Amino acid sequence: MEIAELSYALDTFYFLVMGALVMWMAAGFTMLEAGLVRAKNTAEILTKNVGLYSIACIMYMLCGYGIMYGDGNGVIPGIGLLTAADNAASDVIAGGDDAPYYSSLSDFFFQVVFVATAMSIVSGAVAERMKLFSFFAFAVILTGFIYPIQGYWKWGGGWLDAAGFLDFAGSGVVHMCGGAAALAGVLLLGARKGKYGPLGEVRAIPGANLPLSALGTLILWLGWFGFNGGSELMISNVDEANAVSLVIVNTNMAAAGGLVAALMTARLWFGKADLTMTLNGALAGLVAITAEPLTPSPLLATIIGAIGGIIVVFSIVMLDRKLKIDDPVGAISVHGVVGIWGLLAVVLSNPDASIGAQLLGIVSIFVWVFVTSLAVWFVLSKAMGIRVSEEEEYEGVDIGECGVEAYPEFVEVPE
Amino acid sequence: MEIAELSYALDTFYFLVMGALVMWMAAGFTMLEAGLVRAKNTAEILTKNVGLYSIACIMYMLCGYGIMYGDGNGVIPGIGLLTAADNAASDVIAGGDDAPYYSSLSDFFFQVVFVATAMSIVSGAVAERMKLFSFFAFAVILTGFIYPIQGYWKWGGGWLDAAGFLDFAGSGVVHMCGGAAALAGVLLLGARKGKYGPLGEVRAIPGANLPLSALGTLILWLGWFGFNGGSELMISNVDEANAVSLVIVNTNMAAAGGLVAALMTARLWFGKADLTMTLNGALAGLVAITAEPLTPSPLLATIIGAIGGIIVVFSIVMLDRKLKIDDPVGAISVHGVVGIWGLLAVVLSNPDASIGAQLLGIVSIFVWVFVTSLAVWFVLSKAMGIRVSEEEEYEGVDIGECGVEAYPEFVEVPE
Amino acid sequence: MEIAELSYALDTFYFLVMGALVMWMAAGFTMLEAGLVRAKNTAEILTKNVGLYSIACIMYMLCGYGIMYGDGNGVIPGIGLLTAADNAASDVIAGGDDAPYYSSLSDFFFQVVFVATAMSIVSGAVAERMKLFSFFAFAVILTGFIYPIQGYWKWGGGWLDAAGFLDFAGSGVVHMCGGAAALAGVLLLGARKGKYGPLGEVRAIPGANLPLSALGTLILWLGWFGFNGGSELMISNVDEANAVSLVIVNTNMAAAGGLVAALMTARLWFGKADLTMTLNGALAGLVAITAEPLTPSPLLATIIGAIGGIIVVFSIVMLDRKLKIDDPVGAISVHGVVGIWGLLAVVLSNPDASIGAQLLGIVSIFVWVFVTSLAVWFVLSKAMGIRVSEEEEYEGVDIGECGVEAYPEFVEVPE
Amino acid sequence: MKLITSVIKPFKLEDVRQALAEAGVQGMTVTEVKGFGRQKGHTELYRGAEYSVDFVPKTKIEAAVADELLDAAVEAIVASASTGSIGDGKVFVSELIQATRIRTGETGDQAL
Amino acid sequence: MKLITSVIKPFKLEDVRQALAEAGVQGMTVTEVKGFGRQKGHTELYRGAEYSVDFVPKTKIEAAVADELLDAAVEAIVASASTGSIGDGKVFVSELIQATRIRTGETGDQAL
Amino acid sequence: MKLITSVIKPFKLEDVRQALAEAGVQGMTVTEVKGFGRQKGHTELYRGAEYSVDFVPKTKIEAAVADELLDAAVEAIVASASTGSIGDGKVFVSELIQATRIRTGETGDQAL
Ligand SMILES: Nc1ncnc2c1ncn2[C@@H]1O[C@H](COP(=O)(O)OP(=O)(O)O)[C@@H](O)[C@H]1O
Ligand SMILES: Nc1ncnc2c1ncn2[C@@H]1O[C@H](COP(=O)(O)OP(=O)(O)O)[C@@H](O)[C@H]1O
Ligand SMILES: Nc1ncnc2c1ncn2[C@@H]1O[C@H](COP(=O)(O)OP(=O)(O)O)[C@@H](O)[C@H]1O
Repeated sequence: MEIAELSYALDTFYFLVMGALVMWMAAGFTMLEAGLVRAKNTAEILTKNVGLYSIACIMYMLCGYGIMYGDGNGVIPGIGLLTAADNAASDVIAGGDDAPYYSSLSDFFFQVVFVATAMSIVSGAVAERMKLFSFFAFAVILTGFIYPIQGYWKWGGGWLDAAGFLDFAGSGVVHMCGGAAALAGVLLLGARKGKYGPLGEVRAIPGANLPLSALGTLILWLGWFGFNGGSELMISNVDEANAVSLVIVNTNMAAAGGLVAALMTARLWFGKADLTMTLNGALAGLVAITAEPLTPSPLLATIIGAIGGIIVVFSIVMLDRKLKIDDPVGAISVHGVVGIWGLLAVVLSNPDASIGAQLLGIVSIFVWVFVTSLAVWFVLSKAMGIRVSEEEEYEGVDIGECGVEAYPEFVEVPE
Repeated sequence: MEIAELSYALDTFYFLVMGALVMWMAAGFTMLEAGLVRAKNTAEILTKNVGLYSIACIMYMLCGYGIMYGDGNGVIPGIGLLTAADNAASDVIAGGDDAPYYSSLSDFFFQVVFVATAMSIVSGAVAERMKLFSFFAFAVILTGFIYPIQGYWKWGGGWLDAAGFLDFAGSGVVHMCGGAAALAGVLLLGARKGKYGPLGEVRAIPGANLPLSALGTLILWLGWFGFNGGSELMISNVDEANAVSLVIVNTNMAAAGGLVAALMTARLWFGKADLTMTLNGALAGLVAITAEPLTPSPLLATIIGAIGGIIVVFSIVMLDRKLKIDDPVGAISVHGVVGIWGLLAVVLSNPDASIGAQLLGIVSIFVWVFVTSLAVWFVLSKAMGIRVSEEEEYEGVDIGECGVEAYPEFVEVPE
Repeated sequence: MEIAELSYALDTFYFLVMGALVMWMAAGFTMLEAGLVRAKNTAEILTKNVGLYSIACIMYMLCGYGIMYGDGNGVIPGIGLLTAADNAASDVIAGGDDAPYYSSLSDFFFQVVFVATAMSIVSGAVAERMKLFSFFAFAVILTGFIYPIQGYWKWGGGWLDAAGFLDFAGSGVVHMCGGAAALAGVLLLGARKGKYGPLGEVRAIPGANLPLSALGTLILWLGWFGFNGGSELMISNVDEANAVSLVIVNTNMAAAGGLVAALMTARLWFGKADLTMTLNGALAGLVAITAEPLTPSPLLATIIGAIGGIIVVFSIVMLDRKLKIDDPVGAISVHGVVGIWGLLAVVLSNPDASIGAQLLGIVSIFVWVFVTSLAVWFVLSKAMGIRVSEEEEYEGVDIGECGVEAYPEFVEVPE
Repeated sequence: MKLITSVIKPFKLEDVRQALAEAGVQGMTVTEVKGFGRQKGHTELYRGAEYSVDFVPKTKIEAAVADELLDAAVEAIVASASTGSIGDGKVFVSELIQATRIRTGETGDQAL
Repeated sequence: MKLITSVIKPFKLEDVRQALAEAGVQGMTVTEVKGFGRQKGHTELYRGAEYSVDFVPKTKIEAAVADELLDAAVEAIVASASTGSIGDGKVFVSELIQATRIRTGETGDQAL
Repeated sequence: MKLITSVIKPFKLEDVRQALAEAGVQGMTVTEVKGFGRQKGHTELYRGAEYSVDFVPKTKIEAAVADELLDAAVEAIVASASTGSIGDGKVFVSELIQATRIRTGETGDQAL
């Protein structure tokens, strides 16, 4: 038996396990969002989440993966359908610098769950008022084209990568991307009915089932070990094994830091330990460390996460109170705003990073995703409408879109 | 250090991780079913699910594993208790064609979670009206004898295997087996009170907590990566690592295909995107690909899953409307009917498969499991009764069987 | 490529995967406890659980890990902050008896989730009446000092280890430790209002959401494969791979045994199959096997777990009826009382164990943790108070401490 | 006009509703309530502690009817809600001074 | 004193409450109820089977008022609860013999 | 016969029920309601936005009693439900024309 084969098997297995953890994040987003909407809109948000994951998988197989990792010229990518072909054992054994060291299908698996993550971010922000099938139509475009193209620019070896932009596991490529697409949608869609009063008063619309949101957060936390831990792409020697360990430790510490910081911020500001802010704080810590989980010490990782946790509380309140941007789950703040912080924080510990390249990456990804998303949402709003009727919004989109209630025996009267 | 030892360790570890994922499916079935029954029957379905998993583990240790993988003559199996003995390091290092390449206890762990899966299928179909301890009595027989015997015929190297019947990870041995046992139970048990009106009207009995069902589905989806991915049984070289990757990619794609197909079918047929059908569609995709996840391309896998997703919607409605078979969670359709589709679909991509051998397998397993199950259910119904009293059914089996309510503060009056 | 490097990578990966499973136990405790409290106290218990996990991570990084595995003199430990430094590849390749064989950061990751487990045990016992920030203050002390010091005595190579005390994965160091700290808290805190009537009547206070508790139990069951399976600390050769497999099989069997035994005990004693006791039975089985999952046969493991399952039912009822110790989730019985049983049961299968050394360990850990915890709780009760006001307790701590309700649409009036 | 308030067993709601409709009553308002009376709640064990549910779930039906419909309506309720076992419930009648249909402003018997 | 019992569409509660306050009514008690009347429930498909929700969610408001406030209060309810579409609900009035404020023991109009 | 309708603080239900039983009232029907009155709801912050709960959870008790029991019953409620703080609730009394026990068909005071 060849040691190169065994090493190939170990790296492939590592990829598959990490990918399975990232897939599990789909359940995390589903639960997080299901807990933060009202009971009457819960079945629909569940349908959206399981539906978008499936659409992402299919579109990425059909063309997204080909675009992101195919042959392009640096700006314009290639395209192609995923096949069952994989590396030959002889190429692996032959060795050399370019020898494949893990199954390319395991790579597809790891990548496909990332695109689903980006799309999951959108569903929470537009919850409780968007038409189900308009949302799905957008999912087709984002996961098949918008995401893979900017993904190609960075991770496919395109021009952003060449420009020195650093983004280890996707604070920008995945999270800010999702946040930008969500922002475009929310701007066109408007706030939920009753969210802002006639005199500009801000009204709270509490989520119906917070244990689900706590569960979702813990699922995401676990899944993130795969998200960041797998992005090291190799584990089969001492240095790589150490690197993966440090990445996972730092990921965990940043989440802890973000959670505690958000909890304290809410406690000091509002007088109470707002659970939903606390949960958002953990996610903010995770987003913040995602751009660079390998070079900070565990202590610095905790601090980077904690700053993310503070930012997210302020961002959520500012978006809500000042900008009147209605984001029921805080997705734009958690993934968009804190994603930017994460990309900037790379310079704190990675000597290869430059603030200029980071800003270049932030601006290019944001502009690309925001502008194309706005265009797609706009076309959809003209073609099929993106918002449900006022009456359907009052009755709840569950009955209107899905014909079922999420909790038929627990609540009788729409709020 | 010997490379053979390291390879043994990697394959064992792979088995244990995949087994842990399959064990997690127990939580998936539990949540899926808990969400699809009424509030008043929820504590009991939880008790059933955790109880059956435990019973399956104990029975399989006591005799099931010995029957399934012991010394038999091809039709009549052997028997034996599981011990702590495992392979000697010297045998592994010695090598050769028959040298063990992973821990046999890790194999037991992987196998035991399969038998629990088969039994989990039954609990959903008989929900809301069966006596708890009659159900447990049936679990003892199915997991200790009925399942292992047909398992022996195929995976233990018995006559069905010799006849060329192909079933990679158990569309037949596990899923159709569970579906057949469930069908037998439901036929003897009859429908829930109020399910069918005096003039044959079909009435809906909505599930009480759909977020749990969505969570359950995503848990099953994740667990299935272990179910199918582990059934390759080896990962320690390039070809095997590639194979496991393809199996996992195809499993994921089939689920996505099944979900989207069921969603669209429900939308077109009923006018609404019925969430519960959508979830069943994902499971149908998973069941469909389980008989052969290794030879199809990802695109074909998506299509096989999608056909499963369409079948399941029609099957659920037909069973309900035409045959008046009352299956609260759709288990018979998902696992039984789609299991058959999966077994037939093997011939689409695997040149070694023949339609004759597949039909032989389908018929033998179905007849064996259905007839023996019917006999056991019948004996139980005479000996201790299998159905709760009418009054207990109206009040809910939670109070009657478990003495606790699942949601004492959310609902006050049984619907 | 060096085989020693690959082996290092495999053991590190194994550690990380097992650690991720243990981290997942945080979600298990969160769901278990969230289901067993009343609706009005659910948001707070969620906040407690996610908060304590984060605090445990931060404190263990700052000083706990340094105390537990630093340089001490056997009784008094050392101290130190965790850094990003890890083993050099050259040391690994050089080999020899003391050569590192896995990443020390992966070890930190595995250890840190253990301390969080110990602290999670406390939160359930003091639920529904303790002040949130007093609880967090206690968490700082327990996870930063009390736990690591006794952990050092055993696992850090201190005097308890030298005395021959055996505790494979922490029936004592983790579970009994948590149980003792919880007991101290509950004694100072007193029972929930209304739990015991003026004439000493015992009143039931049913949990609000049992599906969450069942889910939590299954999460813990899965996570325990990492808890015990990872405590073997190595998998990279045949004997170690076999050992890990046996540990995982035994862990699973003990849980199954505990569940069935508790189910039957409740059924025979109370006449009904009390779901919450059944769930506690599974956890009791897991705690019982944790002190020694490697030397028993699977059958003996089942029996050890089953005895744990019987003990836990009696212990819960006795604590409640006789001692009037109000523990809403049964944590003291599951982790404390059954933890002692697990430590004693080591002598059943491990020839190296002596009843004297086991008793020495039990008494020392209990006394250390109980006395220091009592002191800390006492200081906290004087400094900031540990119990909420009567009115806040009636209204629910969710509004009082967190300012949000867990289920605003499901329940309107506090029970 | 009279207001009939009746408390019945929840599973009889459908029967009573139909009986009232046949008797000519066109509308009614239903509330889920807890009843205390001769029929006692049940006792369960939860984790070994007693757990008695003192109240019994009941359903309250309120129907405003014209005077001439009163007797038929009360009889319809009694007949359809009766199971002969304890806890079947009550029918109370009180005087209504005035009734208005919000949609149209109609008053009196036309409003019902 | 009179007791006004009105059944309205749930989303009108806020409007009615404000209108009553403006008319001088200082307190009221609100219950979530199910209504049966001319307005029918809706039908959905669940797993392919029909699923009809026969009742319509309604909100019941009870307010005790002094005699001289009665007409203004009823008018306030009718005006604020009306949408002109079927199912807007009813206002019923009955006589109150006595009212007591528990806190102080005051009775009659002062108790309201 | 009289119908006593009282609105009280939820945590006083047990006390009131016992007091009524001691006063000789044998049955009652209880509903969870929302109250609006002098006692105001509370304000919380949810994700930084204000979240005011305007209504106060209350419990409504309805008990039909024979005329001679009326005063004792009202006093029992007032005594047992009072905490002296705002929001303690009200007791309303109205005339009942008729009462029927569904199980037996008995009417009048025997039906209670
Ligand atoms: N005096 C009363 N006033 C109001 N409601 C009553 C009264 N007595 C009984 N009820 C209601 O009627 C229900 C049935 O009464 P109960 O005494 O249990 O049996 P029965 O109707 O057979 O006499 C009770 O649960 C309660 O809701
Ligand atoms: N006779 C009645 N007695 C008591 N409540 C009634 C009566 N008729 C109608 N209601 C209540 O009023 C609501 C509205 O009545 P409905 O007939 O649907 O429309 P509308 O108010 O426009 O006439 C019903 O849902 C029911 O709650
Ligand atoms: N006029 C009224 N009609 C009906 N219910 C009333 C009325 N006034 C008050 N209530 C009920 O009584 C409860 C207590 O009244 P409130 O004014 O808050 O305090 P108090 O009882 O101390 O005067 C209210 O929440 C409401 O449910």
